[in-house]
Amino acid sequence: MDLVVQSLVLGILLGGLYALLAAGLTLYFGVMRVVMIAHSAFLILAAYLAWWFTSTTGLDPLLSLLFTVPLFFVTGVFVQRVLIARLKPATLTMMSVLLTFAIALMIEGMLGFVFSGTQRRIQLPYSGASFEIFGARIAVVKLIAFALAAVALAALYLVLKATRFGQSLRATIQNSEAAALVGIDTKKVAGYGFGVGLATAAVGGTALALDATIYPSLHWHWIGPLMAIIVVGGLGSVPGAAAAAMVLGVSQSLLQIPMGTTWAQTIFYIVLFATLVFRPHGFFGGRLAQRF
Amino acid sequence: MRNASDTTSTRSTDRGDSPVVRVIRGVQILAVIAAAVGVLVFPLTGPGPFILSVGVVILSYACMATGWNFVGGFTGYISLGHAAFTGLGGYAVGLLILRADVPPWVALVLAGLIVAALSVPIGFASLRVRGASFVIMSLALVLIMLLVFQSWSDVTGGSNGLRVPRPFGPEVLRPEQHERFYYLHVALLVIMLVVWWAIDRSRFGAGLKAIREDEDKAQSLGIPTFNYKLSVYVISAFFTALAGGLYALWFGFLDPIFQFSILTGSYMVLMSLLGGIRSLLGPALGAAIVGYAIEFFKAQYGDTQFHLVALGLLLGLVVLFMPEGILPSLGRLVDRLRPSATSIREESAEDLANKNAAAEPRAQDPEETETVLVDDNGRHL
Amino acid sequence: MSTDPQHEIGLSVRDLSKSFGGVRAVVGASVDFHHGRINALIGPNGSGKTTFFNCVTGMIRADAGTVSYRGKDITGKAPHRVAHAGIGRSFQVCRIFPRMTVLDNVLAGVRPTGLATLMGSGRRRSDVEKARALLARVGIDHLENAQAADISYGQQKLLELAGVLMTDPETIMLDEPAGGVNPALIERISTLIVELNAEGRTFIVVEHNMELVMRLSDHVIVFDRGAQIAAGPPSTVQSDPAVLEAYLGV
Amino acid sequence: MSVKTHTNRSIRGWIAIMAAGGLLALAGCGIDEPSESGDGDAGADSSDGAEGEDPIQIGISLPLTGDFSEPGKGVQRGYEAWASYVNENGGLLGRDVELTILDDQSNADRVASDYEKLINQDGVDLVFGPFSTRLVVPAAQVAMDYGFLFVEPAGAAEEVFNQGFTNLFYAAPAVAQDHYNYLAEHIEAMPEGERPQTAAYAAMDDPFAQGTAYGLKEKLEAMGVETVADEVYPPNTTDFSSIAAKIEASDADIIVGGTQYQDAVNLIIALQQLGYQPDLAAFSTAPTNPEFAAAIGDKTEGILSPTGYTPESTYPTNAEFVEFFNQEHGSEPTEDEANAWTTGQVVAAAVEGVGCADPSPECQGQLIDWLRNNEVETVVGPLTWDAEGRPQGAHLVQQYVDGEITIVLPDDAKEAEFIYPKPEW
Repeated sequence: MDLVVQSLVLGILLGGLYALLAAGLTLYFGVMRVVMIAHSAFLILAAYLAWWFTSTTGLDPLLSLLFTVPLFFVTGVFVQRVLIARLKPATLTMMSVLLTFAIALMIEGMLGFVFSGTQRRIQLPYSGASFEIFGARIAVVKLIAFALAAVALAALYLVLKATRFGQSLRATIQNSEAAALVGIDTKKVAGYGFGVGLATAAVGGTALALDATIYPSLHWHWIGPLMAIIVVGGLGSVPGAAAAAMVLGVSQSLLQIPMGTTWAQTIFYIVLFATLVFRPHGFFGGRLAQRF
Repeated sequence: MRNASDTTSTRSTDRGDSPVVRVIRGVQILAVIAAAVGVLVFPLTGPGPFILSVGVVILSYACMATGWNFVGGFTGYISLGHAAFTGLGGYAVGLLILRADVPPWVALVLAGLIVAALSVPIGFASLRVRGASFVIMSLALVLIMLLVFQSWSDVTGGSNGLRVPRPFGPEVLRPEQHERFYYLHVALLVIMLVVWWAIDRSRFGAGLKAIREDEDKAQSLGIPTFNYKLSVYVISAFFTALAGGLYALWFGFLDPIFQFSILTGSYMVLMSLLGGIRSLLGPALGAAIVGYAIEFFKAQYGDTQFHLVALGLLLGLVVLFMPEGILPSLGRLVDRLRPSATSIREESAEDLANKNAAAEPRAQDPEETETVLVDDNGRHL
Repeated sequence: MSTDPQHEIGLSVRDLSKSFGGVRAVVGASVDFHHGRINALIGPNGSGKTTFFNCVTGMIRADAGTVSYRGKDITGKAPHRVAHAGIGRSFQVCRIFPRMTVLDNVLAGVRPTGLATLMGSGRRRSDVEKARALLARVGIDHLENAQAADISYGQQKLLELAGVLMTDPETIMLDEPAGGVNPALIERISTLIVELNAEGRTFIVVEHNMELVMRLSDHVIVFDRGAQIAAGPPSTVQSDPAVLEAYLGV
Repeated sequence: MSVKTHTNRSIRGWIAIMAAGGLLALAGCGIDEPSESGDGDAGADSSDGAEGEDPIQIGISLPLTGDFSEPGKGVQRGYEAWASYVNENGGLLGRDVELTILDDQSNADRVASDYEKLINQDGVDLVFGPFSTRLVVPAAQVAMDYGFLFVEPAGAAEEVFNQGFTNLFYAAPAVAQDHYNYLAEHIEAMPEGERPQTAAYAAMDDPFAQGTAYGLKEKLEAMGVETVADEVYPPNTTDFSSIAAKIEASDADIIVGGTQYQDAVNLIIALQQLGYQPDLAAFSTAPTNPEFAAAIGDKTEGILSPTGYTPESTYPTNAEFVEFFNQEHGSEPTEDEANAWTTGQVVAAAVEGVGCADPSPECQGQLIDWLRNNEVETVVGPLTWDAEGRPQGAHLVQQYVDGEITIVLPDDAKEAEFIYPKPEW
């Protein structure tokens, strides 16, 4: 029983990070119909930057957000405006996958080139600290990571719901032609949407770096689950992706009890296949998913 | 024959061959013959076992890329996960030989058939979705295979790997083995090319290409798109598995992390795209270039991760600037040199002007047209 | 609902509904189309005509309702089955196979009859001749070797029509045949429709160009808010108060 | 017009690709380059035979990039240190040794191709083994096919030895499953009441790491220690919280980790986060890493680890090695570096014993036979091998005592007393 509660808590903590990352992926897909394979590579890049920041300055890794978030935002705008926008609309979805795949390879290569293949981990004075609640032990670092993800998600939600930019963004996601007709500069919005999406990777990367080892090829490890989450969530639906992330994060954690680590990971893919066979448009998706 | 949907033959018969066209065609044919002879003669030139083994690797790449291109080239569905089929092919061969005592060559063919059978449900699930979801599915396929083959160690050997016995006796020394496998790969490649060519010129191929261009439209014309896609997917899985199985027999060792590698799958895509997925020989050409480039990058930047950057850069450049690949781009360059080709378009523009007063801009925004016409409606009523 | 008794019903739709998320695009539409005639489907922008088209041809699965064609139930059938039943269609934004030649575009509509023909040549002489004849008929035979992407939008519309004709459909559904093309071409297309109709082909045309609709069609169905609000000969429909209200919003 | 943009696009594309292609063509013969230097086929001293003799060429492929690159670089340092030591001390058979080290990118296909190249293209006289069990098997196959002696520093798992390789020798004291032999003996010798009753195991899905943990598991189960948790995780795992939760929930008396480096660190931190306090904690490889203590927050007291090597050992050649390595690198050698050095010593002993160092099958065969029948004195102690190449020794067991990693088992080598139960972390 204890183990179940413990696993549940761990699953929720993990699900929070998944949710944030999946939200970013969903944004790209929403504004541009782009599946951003490089999302998790940027995630690892941000984690490396946090590690590098801490190991050179000795300051808390959370402070690295002050420069990684703006940096990633600008990079996101750049990637969209300079690279993705060049692709022909007819083959955009397929080709953008390949293009972002290429970007992921380059990031992995550059990380290996600059930081070597050595596995890194931020050393924090409080990395082993924890407290007990409802019979489950919660590590401080995990809680910080979860809080970071939750705050970022909440901020994202507010931006989408309450700002003019958010309005344009949602309009573009809903129907970019119509948005263009009512005077929204959809190209600009798409660029900013990409920037915001990438900024989530910066936040996620820092959260990840708090409590995990990082190495250049780690991003492969994240791609599969994240892709499964956005498909199950229905490509293009931010709340759907967040909900799917939570559900899958918790199931993975709970399934580890009877099945062991490796087989529990297959849950993502089994659910992915099942979703596509029985409900190709995902469980939470709206009309966006129709064509894909 | 170089460019799948190019209609070189009818074009020339209808228009009469200009000398330029004839020269170009001659050069094309000569180039293909020279390449074929070069490939066949290569082992006889005494390249040494290492260079010969590189040759085997490149041919294996060519087989994999051509196998991939049955799906990628005809239907335009980009699978990043075909390494699942090479890996399954390799493991099927290894397990059939080790666990069921099947003779190696029978095992190879059986492995192809088994993987083809497995690809039916896999294709059934993944071909229901298009575009991005299909790519995601293909990635997931490799990852799930990696997990399964790593974990199911009682059967697969797991992370300990699986040693595949030699198909030839101990009296066949390694260099000779390389030579035999070189020709075996050539044979497999030729079979694949013949089948690809046969599909390309058939009505089946025409339907598949229609799917690649516009799937909804193809279906509305009565093409049973799902059946077509699934059929060619199974064919692709069969050949890709044969390529994987043949490689496994040569290499002799299987390890899940190398068999089910996303990188292998992406190499297939890169090779095919680079050479040109709509061309018969495109993937093989791409394999030769990429295979050479891999060796080169390793020799040049071996002990840094720079080879990954180079691979990424190459893929990015191809996607951005040459999504059609080398052979079709060459074809376009040739088209520009060909006087008759340009005249088609000029003529058409003139014709249209004569017949229809004026030609209007192509491809308008649908919403815009609709909105404009609403006003018209009101007036008309 | 007025149906012309002297005409056989071809395509018949009953209680068709489809919504996307919260938006109800087609709401319990019941429509009959006259066989052998030129039917026009009109209605204000967003009244659900294209969704209706897509549901009928199987491109979108309807939430509810039945579709039958000449007494055969084709509800929920995949698009290629609908095509096999004898219904061909065009698209609102004209869709052709851009990286294939004009001739190959038309040949794509040839239906294989068995495995042998499936693997047989995609350019069988008789098919090629038929395709060339169709291209000649729509007036773009001189372009047969051009890439479809390289010809003008108007020519692409004609090509699309030729492609549909290659499948020998009894009924042809055209989604805005006059949309986005110049007046001269509209003229040519309408002449073709009349000629083909005279040869016995049924037409179902979604069109915004009222002048064309009134001139061309035998039977007009008016759609508003996802359902039929009026049907009848052009002259009757034109003066129907409900139609006026729907269009002018009075 | 659209036609125009098309051609423009394709021309631009060509320029881009040409530029990339130019890079390739520039040094076009990149692949075959080394062939010029190593032309001498069949190892005959061909080129400048006049004065003295050519250096002995030794070919090695190592994972210098990719997932195994960290230990791979350690092995590289060991090999290079050994080579310069030999050259400073009169060489081998009076000839200098020269290493050709290729990077296999932690990839099995590449490692085989590398040895293919070293043997055929570069015409090396001898080969040394690569790192990691997963790469040793394909590499050993190539070496065997060409009749080469294959001494390797890192393939400790049982699977390496039961493949029927006749040319393979592992240059370390013991195979993976024997690493904990002294610990198992020690536990068995404990009084019934003090002995741990339950044990939890967590092992990376890797032949070596699993081998160490399951070697001990087998022995503990035989003496009645109940297994209450047994977790295997994929090599890329970074989140150990669930595994730790299961171990914590099992409340096992002892925890045994079949680990490499980072996984052990992550697992220990996850266990600390859950407040799990075992009586005994043993992890392979990681604790011997100099950064280990800092990585887990200096809560190392009592953590155990088997090791094949310690700089303090008193074997005859070790003092020289430690001193030389210290001079070269300013630090004491680690196990990876020591194993590489050992590989050098083993091959050198065979070469000196037989008196030849060339790629001919006769010479290589003699080298193999010599190692079968002789004991070699190395920095990890005297080594002998069985017919499959398993070394016949055992690993020492180290423990963190007063913040220092020290040898506690076996009794005749111990520097401090074995601490049991282990203090809290």
